[in-house]
Amino acid sequence: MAVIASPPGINPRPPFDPAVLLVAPAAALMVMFFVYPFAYGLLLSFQPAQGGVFQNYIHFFQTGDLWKTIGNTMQLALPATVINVVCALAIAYATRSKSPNQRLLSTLLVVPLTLGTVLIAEGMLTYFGPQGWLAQSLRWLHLYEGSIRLTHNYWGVLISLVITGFPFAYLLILSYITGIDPALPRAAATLGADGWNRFRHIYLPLLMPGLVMAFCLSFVQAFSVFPSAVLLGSPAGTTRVIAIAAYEAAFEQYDYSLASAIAMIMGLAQLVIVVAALGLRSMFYRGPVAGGKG
Amino acid sequence: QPVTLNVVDVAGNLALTQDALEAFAAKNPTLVSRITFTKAPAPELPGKIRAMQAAGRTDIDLVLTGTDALAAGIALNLWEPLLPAQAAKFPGLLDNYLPSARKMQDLSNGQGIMVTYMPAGPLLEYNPDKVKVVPKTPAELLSWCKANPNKLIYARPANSGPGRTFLMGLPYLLGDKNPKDPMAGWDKTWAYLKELNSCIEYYPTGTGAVMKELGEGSRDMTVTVTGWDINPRALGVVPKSFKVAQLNGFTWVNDAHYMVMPKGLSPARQAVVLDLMAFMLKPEQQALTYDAGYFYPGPAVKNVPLSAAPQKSQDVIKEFGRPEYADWIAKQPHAQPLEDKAMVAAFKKWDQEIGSGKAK
Amino acid sequence: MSTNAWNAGALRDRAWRALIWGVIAFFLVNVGMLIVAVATNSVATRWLGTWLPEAYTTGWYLSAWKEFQLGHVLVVTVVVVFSVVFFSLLLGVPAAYTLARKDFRGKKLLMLLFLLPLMVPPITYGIPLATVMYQLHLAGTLPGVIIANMIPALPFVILVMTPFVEQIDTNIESAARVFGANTRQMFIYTLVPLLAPGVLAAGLLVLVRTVAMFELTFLVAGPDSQTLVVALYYAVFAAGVRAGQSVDAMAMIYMAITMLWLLIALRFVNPTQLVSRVKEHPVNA
Amino acid sequence: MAGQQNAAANGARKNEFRQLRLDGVSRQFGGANALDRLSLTIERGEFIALLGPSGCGKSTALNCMAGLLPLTSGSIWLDQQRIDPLPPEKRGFGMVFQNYALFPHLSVSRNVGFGLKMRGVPAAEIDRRVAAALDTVQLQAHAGKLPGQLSGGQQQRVAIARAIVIEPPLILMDEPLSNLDAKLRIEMRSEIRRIHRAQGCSTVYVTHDQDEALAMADRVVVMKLGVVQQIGTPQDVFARPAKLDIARFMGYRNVLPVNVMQSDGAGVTVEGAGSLRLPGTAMQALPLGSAVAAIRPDEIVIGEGPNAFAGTVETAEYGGREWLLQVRTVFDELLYVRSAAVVTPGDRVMLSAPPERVLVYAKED
Amino acid sequence: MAGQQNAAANGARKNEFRQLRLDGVSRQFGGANALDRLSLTIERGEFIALLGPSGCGKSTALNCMAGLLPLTSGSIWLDQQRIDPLPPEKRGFGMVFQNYALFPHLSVSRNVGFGLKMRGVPAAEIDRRVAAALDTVQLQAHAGKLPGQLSGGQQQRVAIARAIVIEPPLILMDEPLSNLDAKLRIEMRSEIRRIHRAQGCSTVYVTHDQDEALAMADRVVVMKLGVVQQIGTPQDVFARPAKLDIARFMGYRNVLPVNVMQSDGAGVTVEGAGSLRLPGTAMQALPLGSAVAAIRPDEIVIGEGPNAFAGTVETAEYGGREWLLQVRTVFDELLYVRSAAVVTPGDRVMLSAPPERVLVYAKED
Ligand SMILES: Nc1ncnc2c1ncn2[C@@H]1O[C@H](COP(=O)(O)OP(=O)(O)OP(=O)(O)O)[C@@H](O)[C@H]1O
Ligand SMILES: Nc1ncnc2c1ncn2[C@@H]1O[C@H](COP(=O)(O)OP(=O)(O)OP(=O)(O)O)[C@@H](O)[C@H]1O
Ligand SMILES: [Mg+2]
Ligand SMILES: [Mg+2]
Repeated sequence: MAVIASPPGINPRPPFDPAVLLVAPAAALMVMFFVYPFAYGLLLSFQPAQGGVFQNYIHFFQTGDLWKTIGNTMQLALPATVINVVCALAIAYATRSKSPNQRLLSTLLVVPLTLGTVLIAEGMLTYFGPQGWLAQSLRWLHLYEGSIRLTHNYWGVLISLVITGFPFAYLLILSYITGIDPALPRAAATLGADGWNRFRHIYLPLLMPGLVMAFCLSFVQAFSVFPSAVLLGSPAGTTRVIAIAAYEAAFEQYDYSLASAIAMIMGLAQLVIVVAALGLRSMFYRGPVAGGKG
Repeated sequence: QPVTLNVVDVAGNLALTQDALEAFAAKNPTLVSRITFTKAPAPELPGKIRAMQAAGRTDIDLVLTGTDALAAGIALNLWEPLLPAQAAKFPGLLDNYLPSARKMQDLSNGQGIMVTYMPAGPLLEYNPDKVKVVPKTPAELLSWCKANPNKLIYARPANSGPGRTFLMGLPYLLGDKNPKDPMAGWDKTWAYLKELNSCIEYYPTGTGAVMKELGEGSRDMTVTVTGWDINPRALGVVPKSFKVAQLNGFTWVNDAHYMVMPKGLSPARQAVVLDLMAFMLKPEQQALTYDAGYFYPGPAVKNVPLSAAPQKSQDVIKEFGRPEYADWIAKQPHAQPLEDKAMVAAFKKWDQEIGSGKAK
Repeated sequence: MSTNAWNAGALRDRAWRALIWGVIAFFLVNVGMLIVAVATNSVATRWLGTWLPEAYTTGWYLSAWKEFQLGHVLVVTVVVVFSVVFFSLLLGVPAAYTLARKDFRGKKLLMLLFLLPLMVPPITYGIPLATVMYQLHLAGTLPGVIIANMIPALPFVILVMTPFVEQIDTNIESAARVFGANTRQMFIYTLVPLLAPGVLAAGLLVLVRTVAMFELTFLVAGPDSQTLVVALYYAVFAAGVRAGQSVDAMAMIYMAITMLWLLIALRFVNPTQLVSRVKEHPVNA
Repeated sequence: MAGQQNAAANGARKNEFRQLRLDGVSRQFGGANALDRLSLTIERGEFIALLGPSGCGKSTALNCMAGLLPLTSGSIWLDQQRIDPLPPEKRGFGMVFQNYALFPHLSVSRNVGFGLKMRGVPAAEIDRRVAAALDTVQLQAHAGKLPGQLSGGQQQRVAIARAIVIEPPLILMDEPLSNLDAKLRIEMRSEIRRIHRAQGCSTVYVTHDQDEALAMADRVVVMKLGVVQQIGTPQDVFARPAKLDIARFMGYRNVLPVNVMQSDGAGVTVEGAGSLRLPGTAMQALPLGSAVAAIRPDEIVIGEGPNAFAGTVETAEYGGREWLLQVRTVFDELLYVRSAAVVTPGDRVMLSAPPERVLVYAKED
Repeated sequence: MAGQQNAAANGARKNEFRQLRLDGVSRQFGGANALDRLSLTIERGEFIALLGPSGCGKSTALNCMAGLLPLTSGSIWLDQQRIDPLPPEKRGFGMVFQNYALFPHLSVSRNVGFGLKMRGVPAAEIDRRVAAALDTVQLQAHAGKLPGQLSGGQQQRVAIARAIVIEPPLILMDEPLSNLDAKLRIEMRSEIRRIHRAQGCSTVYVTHDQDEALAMADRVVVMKLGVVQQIGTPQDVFARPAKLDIARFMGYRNVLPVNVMQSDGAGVTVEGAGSLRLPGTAMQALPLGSAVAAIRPDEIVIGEGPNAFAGTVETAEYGGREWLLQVRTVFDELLYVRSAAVVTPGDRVMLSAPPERVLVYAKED
């Protein structure tokens, strides 16, 4: 360790904090294996099979069944994300406290995470099918005789997004919630805050950074929905999501250039929402959630 | 020095040919030390091969594919030309194919060798308890459908073999201008499909879902192909008692699987692969492709009777097969499926004009 | 009067609670039935619109096992998934720490670098990535598959972990440092235990996503490095006839392997954070 | 809306309570009794101090009163109403937490205004009252900061302001002045007393500072290991600790083994270290024989006098107003003594103690 | 491994340091100076107390020394080595945090053993030393608990044990006894002094308790608003505060406006409230005319004597050893006075103060 001799008053402290290096390995991996392929894809999107540099993009926005996919995807992804995050928040909040069954319950609620889109699709087709258990039970109970249409349409995809997305959001939000020092809601209670106000004024603001992150990740996941949109939706109609368009361009027409362009548009559409959400996040308190000593 | 061959199947063909491929390895230990089998969905494969070839390292030796990936590979220039360059390896190839199958070989543009063949459809499959009067023409089908709304079902053509066979077979049945040109020549077909649309509740995205609904009794009729008729009944998805019918004067829209070789292999490996391909066309190997009726009949070459197939295969086909098929295959004309570009265009048009109409 | 008001409050509370538990029960029952339906179908010989199948068989599992050489595939899957989870946590948690705690030039750009892989679909970069991997002789090998899967997994870990790191009291880090812990030790002895629930959550989610990651795995995998999802997708999307039961059997195997990990992980770490577990007063002694 | 009116109504009713009664309140943690059958009646307007060694259950007692800890057994009554099943927010008590428990995401003024907001007080009035409370704790200049940007003492004052601003009928304070400097502490003490008197509320005040307890409280509750040892006026507790333990805790640092020679009601004469005879006051019924005498360092007088005995100064520590001495005498233990005059180690001094300040207790086992 | 040896080696080297020098150390928070050009040299073995009102920058100073806060300007030197760019873990100091900063996930004993573990001390020795440290702070019984299960005072003692167990060359303590009861506090004080002496380390000790500073420190640093006001021995700072401010902070509660009538070196005679004349001691160069006199309540003597003046007791508060009186005299302000005898409001008393304890300062603006 060299003795640093410099006149007092001037700080030799390097403007560079070595802890920043902790991000280096991750960044290096991304630069090595993501940046080049991504740049390649980006360039490719500007090299259409025919036409000018922006031809792919022009094509996208001029073709009805392409640009409409953005709307279709948003119509699926936003409600699904909101449902997931809101339900996960409510349920995680209700199940946050220590109780004998809390662990069992949280495990049960997380389990659907492991199902996989295929199993969910198969399960929904079987269970919600015209002769599935649900229909049979309803008929047996004389509750409803008609046909249940929960698959091969918008609702099928939405349900499957909820089944996969809810546990995801739940697991995240539950862990975020339990990071909050329980002394704070207790303090709020002594100040007269009832359950709702404690949630509204203590938990919610402190959770906001985590919630926004959970929202972003849920949204990104829902936005790129593909297999269930095909298996459970009507990929020619309302659930023709943008990933299907990209898929068809890449793997049916083998127009990788157009596919890249669609994928770029897809990324951009998500970026708009995600950046907006992250911007919102920076408006909230982010920091330690402890309230004093001890 | 024996090599390890990497075989990729994107068509479900290994069910028919894996035994034969392994037999080759067993018979030629000096050429092949081991064969690895990989199964993959068709659409993604060309991308993978492209990535390999861009890096100059192809490590897939043989691809078993249907017409879709075959055409994609041709368009992307992925396959090694086989004919006429390697014609010497395949003496009398074309003459040896079944007459009805022969034209399917042309689809490969000399870059693939057809290995199995199915005349496919379109056929109607129905529940004999519910359908007493079986439609004989497209018009009767339409009126039956209208009389029994939501009882006819077929899958989105882009995701379903029977669906697309039906789509491609209709222009022949309806006498459209140009059955090979879905955009300009299919006026009657599109009009018919639109009409039919009114009595169909929705289009599942996969034949599996169709067969399930048919099997459990939610629907009474669907369109099918030979393999999808026999095999699901053998598997127990559809009751054995269900029947098939033909529409009068229909034209078979055929289907086939091909063996192709990606570019970029060393000459030594190429030689082995070519030997393997030739081996696969021998009658003993072809007889294995009867299997469980999954690609009925299966063999692409002449003189491979069912009796040459393994006993198990014979038993299944005896129980679930349709004696009438032989007759239909012999009597009805055969046609090739649409070319790849036209097919994609047809799917698109179907999606836009038929499928999206069902959006709720 | 006030008692009435109080009762009204209690009533509202109870109604809300009932609603929540109702939703939970509804969700669990339906998802449970859905799983049971698939499980039943996967062992059914024939199940045609009745309450229960005609007869049962394990044949679908056996044939799927044989057809896809699942023994080997499962080993590969486990190795790949474990490695991806491990390495993305190893690299991701420190990175998240830095992004949450430090301010430095280029941080915004870095954030974008970590956001993009989550948002652009692998279609864009999958093929060029595979090309690079083939050139580096990484494709077709396990390390190649692992690295490819880390492209979306690592940013995911970073984003999930950032709020967790922010929640932790900086004083605790300070204390660790004052008492002689260097950065590595501070991580091992204080941050990681305190972040355990976050690490667990991130790990589980990455696990699930990696098990499901089809495109990148497929593009860079060789014949010996395919994972389960490739087999599953083949079963679902490949041309040709396949019995629903067979697909269901595959889906069940897929679920079983993910769930096994989930249960193991939850067995050892509770998703609730320690702070709250200790400070939450035991309801009754 | 309904909730707010409700709270206000409740608050109004509770403001009129006459007494808070704890009845055998106990709390265990994993089998160990942190609080053992605490029974205590707090009259309206009373200022109660809880005093006791670290870990004796003071905070536990406060938490039980506030409704933050469920009781293991016992009950709490507000006049005729049993309140121990009520959640904290229904009790309407104010509390200063030992560890502050400030809301990290709210500015100082919003932390302080939180309770008022929950009570549905109009914004303008909140502002006014928050400003006044911040004034009281001398934090006007820091109103906009977040708790994380405050010094320890500033945080503690925010916690105080937050509790007093809601003018609760009962205010619970857990060592609210521990992190403040002497000057501020004295100022805050009188502020708290003033507010207590002005609002006519009851206060339960935990402190480890005897001066504070003595100066502020109407009654002092002395606890040890979760059990109440003595309840009395400050003078009582301070001058006449009921047990040797309490005496020790109250600063009777000199505890000497003696023999009771003669007992005459409260007045006893004891003999220590062989021959020394001291008159003292018996705090318990005492048989003749072994006992202990407890004397505070500051009650030992330096200088000649009746009953004086000699000693040698061993150490002398500067203590601001006076010197703290350790003096070797005939007793085995060194005696702690305070001296206003400068004394240096080695000096010989004569010591004596007034009989009423020599407290004699039965010997401990 | 390398890191540990390195740390050990460093530790060994630093153990031999002769002095720690702060040179114009400043720290700003968003423009406001929390610490302003602090220059201070701490000799090996010295016990320094930092004293000052809440929010004056004491904790900031400690954090700067520990390396937890980067300096805005200035430098810190350990003998010849400049250490302010060194990260905290390289400095090897011990610290008791004002807010404890215990590791919530580690049991008490593992909290205490943390520093030793980081230094690569063998497990058996860790156990031994941890047990000894827990003994010192009287927490043996709680060794297995998590910090969240401890009372406030217990947590604070864990923080103390954690800092002393590593036997650092410099130990920084931020109000380490604030949450302890009087008895324990006095015991801990002497433990800390003992350890300080036994290990020969230097200690910087922040406290708000003047008694503590006076009893423990070799030198006291008095701060205000981030600026050092006075550095001196406890006696100096206590008996002769350099400024009126410091005097106020030091408990000179009676600050009276006076006129300097006559000045004779340090001895001055002042006149207050019209006619009253008092001899006093000038703490600064004083012109004749307006000034202020500061007197501690306990240095006002009750009883007749030279310079005595009369007053009426307004309030009397019990303060344990004595009564705290507020007495109305000729001055406008009430005088704070202590009385050992029982006095009741309304009594007339005569007051006087020794001239050397009447400190006269220039008038504040
Ligand atoms: N959650 C808990 N689990 C186990 N023991 C606990 C828990 N909380 C408190 N205790 C124990 O209960 C006893 C009383 O704690 P309490 O906080 O009431 O003490 P206190 O009188 O406030 O002490 P202090 O003056 O140090 O704050 C302590 O010995 C403590 O260790
Ligand atoms: N992060 C911060 N941002 C802004 N101001 C701060 C921050 N930290 C401390 N301060 C301010 O700096 C000043 C000095 O704080 P410091 O903690 O050093 O005080 P202290 O002397 O330790 O006081 P106490 O005795 O109350 O603990 C305070 O006025 C405080 O409000
Ligand atoms: Mg306490
Ligand atoms: Mg401080």
